[in-house]
Amino acid sequence: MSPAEWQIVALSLRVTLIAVAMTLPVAYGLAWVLARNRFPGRFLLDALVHLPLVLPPVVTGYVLLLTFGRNGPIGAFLEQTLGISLVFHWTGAALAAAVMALPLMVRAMRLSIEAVDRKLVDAARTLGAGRLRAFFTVTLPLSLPGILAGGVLGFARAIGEFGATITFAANIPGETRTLPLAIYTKLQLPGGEIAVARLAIIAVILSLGALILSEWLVRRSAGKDAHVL
Amino acid sequence: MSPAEWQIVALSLRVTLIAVAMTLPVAYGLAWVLARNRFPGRFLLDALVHLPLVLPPVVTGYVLLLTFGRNGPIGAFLEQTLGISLVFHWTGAALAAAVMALPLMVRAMRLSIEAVDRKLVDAARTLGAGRLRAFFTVTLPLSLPGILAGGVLGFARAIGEFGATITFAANIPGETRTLPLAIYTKLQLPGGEIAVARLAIIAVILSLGALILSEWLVRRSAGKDAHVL
Amino acid sequence: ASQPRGPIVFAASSLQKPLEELASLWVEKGNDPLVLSFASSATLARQIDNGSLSDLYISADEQWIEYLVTAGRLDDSAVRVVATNSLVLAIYGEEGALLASQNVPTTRKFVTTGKITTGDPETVPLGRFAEQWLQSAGLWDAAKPHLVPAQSSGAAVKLVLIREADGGILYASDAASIKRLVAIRAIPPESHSPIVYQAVLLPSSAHPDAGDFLEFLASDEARQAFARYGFGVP
Amino acid sequence: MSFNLQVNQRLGDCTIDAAIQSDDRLIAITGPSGVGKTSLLNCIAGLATPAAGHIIIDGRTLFDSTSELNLPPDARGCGYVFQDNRLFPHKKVLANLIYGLTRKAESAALMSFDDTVKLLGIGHLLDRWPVALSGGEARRVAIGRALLSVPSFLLLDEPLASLDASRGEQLLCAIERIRDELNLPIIYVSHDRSEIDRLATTVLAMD
Amino acid sequence: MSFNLQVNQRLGDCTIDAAIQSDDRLIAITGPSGVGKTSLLNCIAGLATPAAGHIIIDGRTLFDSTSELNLPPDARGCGYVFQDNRLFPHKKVLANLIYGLTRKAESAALMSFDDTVKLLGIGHLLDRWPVALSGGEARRVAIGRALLSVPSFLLLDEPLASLDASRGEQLLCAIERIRDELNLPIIYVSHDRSEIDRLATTVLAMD
Ligand SMILES: Nc1ncnc2c1ncn2[C@@H]1O[C@H](COP(=O)(O)OP(=O)(O)OP(=O)(O)O)[C@@H](O)[C@H]1O
Ligand SMILES: Nc1ncnc2c1ncn2[C@@H]1O[C@H](COP(=O)(O)OP(=O)(O)OP(=O)(O)O)[C@@H](O)[C@H]1O
Ligand code: MOO
Ligand SMILES: [Mg+2]
Ligand SMILES: [Mg+2]
Repeated sequence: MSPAEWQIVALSLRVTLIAVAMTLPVAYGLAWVLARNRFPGRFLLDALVHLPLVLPPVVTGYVLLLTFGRNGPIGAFLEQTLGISLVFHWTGAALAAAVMALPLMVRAMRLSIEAVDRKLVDAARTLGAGRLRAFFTVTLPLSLPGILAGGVLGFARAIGEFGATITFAANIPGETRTLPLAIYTKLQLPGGEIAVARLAIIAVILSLGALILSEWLVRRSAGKDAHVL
Repeated sequence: MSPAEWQIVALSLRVTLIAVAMTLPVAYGLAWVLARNRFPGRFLLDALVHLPLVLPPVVTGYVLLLTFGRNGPIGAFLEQTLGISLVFHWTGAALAAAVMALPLMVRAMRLSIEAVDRKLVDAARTLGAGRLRAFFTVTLPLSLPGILAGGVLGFARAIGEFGATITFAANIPGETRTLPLAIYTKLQLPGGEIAVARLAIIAVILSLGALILSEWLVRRSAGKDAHVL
Repeated sequence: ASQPRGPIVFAASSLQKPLEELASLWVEKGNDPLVLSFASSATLARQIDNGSLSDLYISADEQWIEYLVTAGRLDDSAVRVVATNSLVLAIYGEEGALLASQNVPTTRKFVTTGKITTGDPETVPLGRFAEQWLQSAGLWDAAKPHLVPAQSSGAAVKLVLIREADGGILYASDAASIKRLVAIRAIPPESHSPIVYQAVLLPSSAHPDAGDFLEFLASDEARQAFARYGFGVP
Repeated sequence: MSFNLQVNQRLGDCTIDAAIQSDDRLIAITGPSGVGKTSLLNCIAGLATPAAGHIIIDGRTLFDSTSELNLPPDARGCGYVFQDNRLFPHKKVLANLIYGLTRKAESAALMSFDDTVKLLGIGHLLDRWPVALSGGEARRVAIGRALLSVPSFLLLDEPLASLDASRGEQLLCAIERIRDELNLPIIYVSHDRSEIDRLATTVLAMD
Repeated sequence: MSFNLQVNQRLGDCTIDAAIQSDDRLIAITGPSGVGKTSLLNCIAGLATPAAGHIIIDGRTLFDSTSELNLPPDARGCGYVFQDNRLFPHKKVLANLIYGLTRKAESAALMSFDDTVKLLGIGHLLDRWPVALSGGEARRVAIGRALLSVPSFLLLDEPLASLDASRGEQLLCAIERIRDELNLPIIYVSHDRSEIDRLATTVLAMD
């Protein structure tokens, strides 16, 4: 790989990993709330989580621009109070990737949480575990397959995210030009096919890596899972 | 809604529903193979299924163009033998939506299939059910939560699909201009914000509909599921 | 971020090749490297409207310049035309192949046979110019069923190159700079609005070199670069 | 000969080495917890494959490691009451009971549906989901499902566990009837000495 | 008073109406399958809420519908051996056994870890996953987990089901010792007349 390609890969990995790492707990929290609680507004929350999946990514990017942009309500607040600027920064690319990956992660996790037998949670409670300990020692580990599946889906979605990123974070080399944006940029050039193919193969290899990692993690916990499930 | 908006909605629904309906059995088959079988090449298949998630949608669209286009190997075959043409047709939009939805559907279904207790399949076998009957009477119904979750994810992804569609099927009003493409079109026009908002709201309402439908289906089978799971 | 860098330039994707060459020329002159962000003119304009940090905007679409002027984001007196373009009818062909004159279809036949691609008239400037020409030539209704609207001028070129389209109404710059595209006829420039690429210094720009780079874009040296890629010069 | 079994199997650290030949219609298996009783039944049902040996019931060879014969579970025609019930959670009690009824009847049904339901006292449960059953209710449904599956032999893994005395007594009578009148080979796993003494003359004590 | 229970509860078509007051340290509950024994234990453990009544054990009020007191399960301090074991499938046997050990000891541990493991004969299983246990092995681990959880009273739902006679005898002795020496209130559900006669003088026969 050329140094320029290295830079793109490094940036993409940084953006994607941060996006997935930040989204994992949020997604799990949402999945848990949606799976285990009945409250007014639950349906609205469900719909809201799905939104980035339904809207064309460009629109999501535009909404992010209106909200987190320097003139947007949250963006202005972040910039004035914390000095954090998201637009046109790699952090903005991470935000866009995170938002796009969220619905996929929530669904997979929710599916696994709903499959956890509540009788086991009950058993933990009689053994003296409070709600919190029962959650961390029973629900959370038993929904691991969903966390891993959600992680893989989220990683793949985040590393491939294009529309929201270019709209919200722009296409700035070294700052927000992730793999998909680099591919797009090359695709606009006549004769860019070879560069496109090279970059696409790199993207594929990266996510194969994520896939292998997740399968390995699943297998590591297979001693129990192969039987539990 | 204006007649033009109705036309867009009708086209989007047709494209999405056909895409999801065609993909469901394929996705379930792939999910089953990946969940229950160990064979050489399994990992490759897994990677292949994830591909449309990882690659930027434009690239997927471009690959579709090279494969299913008039000069592509499959496209040429389809056109010559069956007279079917996909590029620049609504059927092509459906293909693009299906390909993009596939990985999400497979993952959700696979998660549910892996959660089906094999001991129950064993029980069915001792009761005289062959592999096929055991599959259709035990594995399939018990993985229903995954089928529904996969269906919702797939529907949402398909109705929001933009990049692969515009690249493979172009943006032809009345033929391939689905909701996301219509939204994009308006977004490219100065002052199109109101039209964008209207169309985005329609997209949101449609997927809310799908969400409600799926929740209702889940609840209908809740008598058992609330306890099974 | 610690390295000194030149101005941030938001530019229409169709200008990628000449601008990348100009960017290296700029560095060769001892300046700090530019930051180039390519996207569609519309995407860039919306980003500028929402407070981008860029110093310069180079648009392929007058509409969006007007939009930003109306929105009060920029001053139209600062707008400079840096290049122009024109339309051609183009097909896929071998490099340097000269078409025997009897094989060249008439314009009417060209736009009413098989699939002809150009930009989407609603969203892509290329398509808007093509529609203007077809309307003025009285060919619009006959051609419309044959048109495949692509999402960008680059995408239209791709469709011709992989022969999913039988031909295209494309920018002369693309036809001139891409080996396997053959322009078979030029479209009279007076049949559509002028195709101009406008550069403007954004009022929010704080970079000291931004003005200099705008001057450089309008220089003879820059014009030669644009011309090398088939663009017209103002 | 009713039973001609020789099974050799490793399971984790536990090795099963069981052999029995008997003309009796009912044999009992007993032995301490974890000795391999359930594992032996699984081999006979075709859910596990022995490392070596043969399984011949009523003259029909179900498994033979030398001739590499290994019938799949659905071709063995066993009625298996699992130690852990294994009711189908997505089917109501009625659907669970009739699941095996579609089996092509080589032998005739042991008892009519109505008789079975009455014997087990589960008539009021037919419209219930399995999760809404008590321990003993689920046990009885599992027994009913096996009895109704038109089996050519029965595998009963502690069938009377968690049943009260009077219900247990009724079931023991029914098992005796099935053994004597219907002449069906039965393998009966139990820890209860009195049950075994009453039902079986041939006892395989594993250890 | 050891036990002062009055529980009113509807479950589907079944109504539970149980009341008992006793100074005995161990009371037995018996009754036909499906009468509501397990449901009553669930109410006492705090996993289900009675429609009305009160639950007072050893002078400590766990539930009272009039004063709307309803302690959560983890505050009740019960050692519950479930009819269906409910071992944690993602934890090995050892981790299952010590899960309840973190409970703040109001009372002291009943038995040391080593004694419990020895009594139940599960020392060789500590490194196993629950799925790799036989029926009786899983039962013994479930009993061990409850005994080790430093409980202030015990709920035993057919604890000896699927255990062989000698192991059952050992356990009965242990339960007698816990009742007499440690003075722990115990509620013992069983179908076995001889077990009940031996352990309890107060028997709640539900029907
Ligand atoms: N979720 C439920 N919905 C409706 N009815 C239920 C539910 N759970 C249990 N029941 C019914 O409540 C009654 C009491 O059940 P319970 O499990 O307490 O019985 P039990 O006395 O423990 O029986 P066994 O000796 O068979 O374990 C039974 O008739 C059972 O069918
Ligand atoms: N998946 C497994 N992996 C390893 N060992 C296993 C597995 N399943 C069962 N075993 C072991 O095999 C042995 C036999 O188990 P089996 O279930 O056949 O016992 P059993 O005689 O039926 O006992 P019980 O009376 O307790 O039901 C036990 O020691 C058990 O721990
Ligand atoms: O580069 Mo453009 O904005 O497709 O004309
Ligand atoms: Mg057993
Ligand atoms: Mg019970």
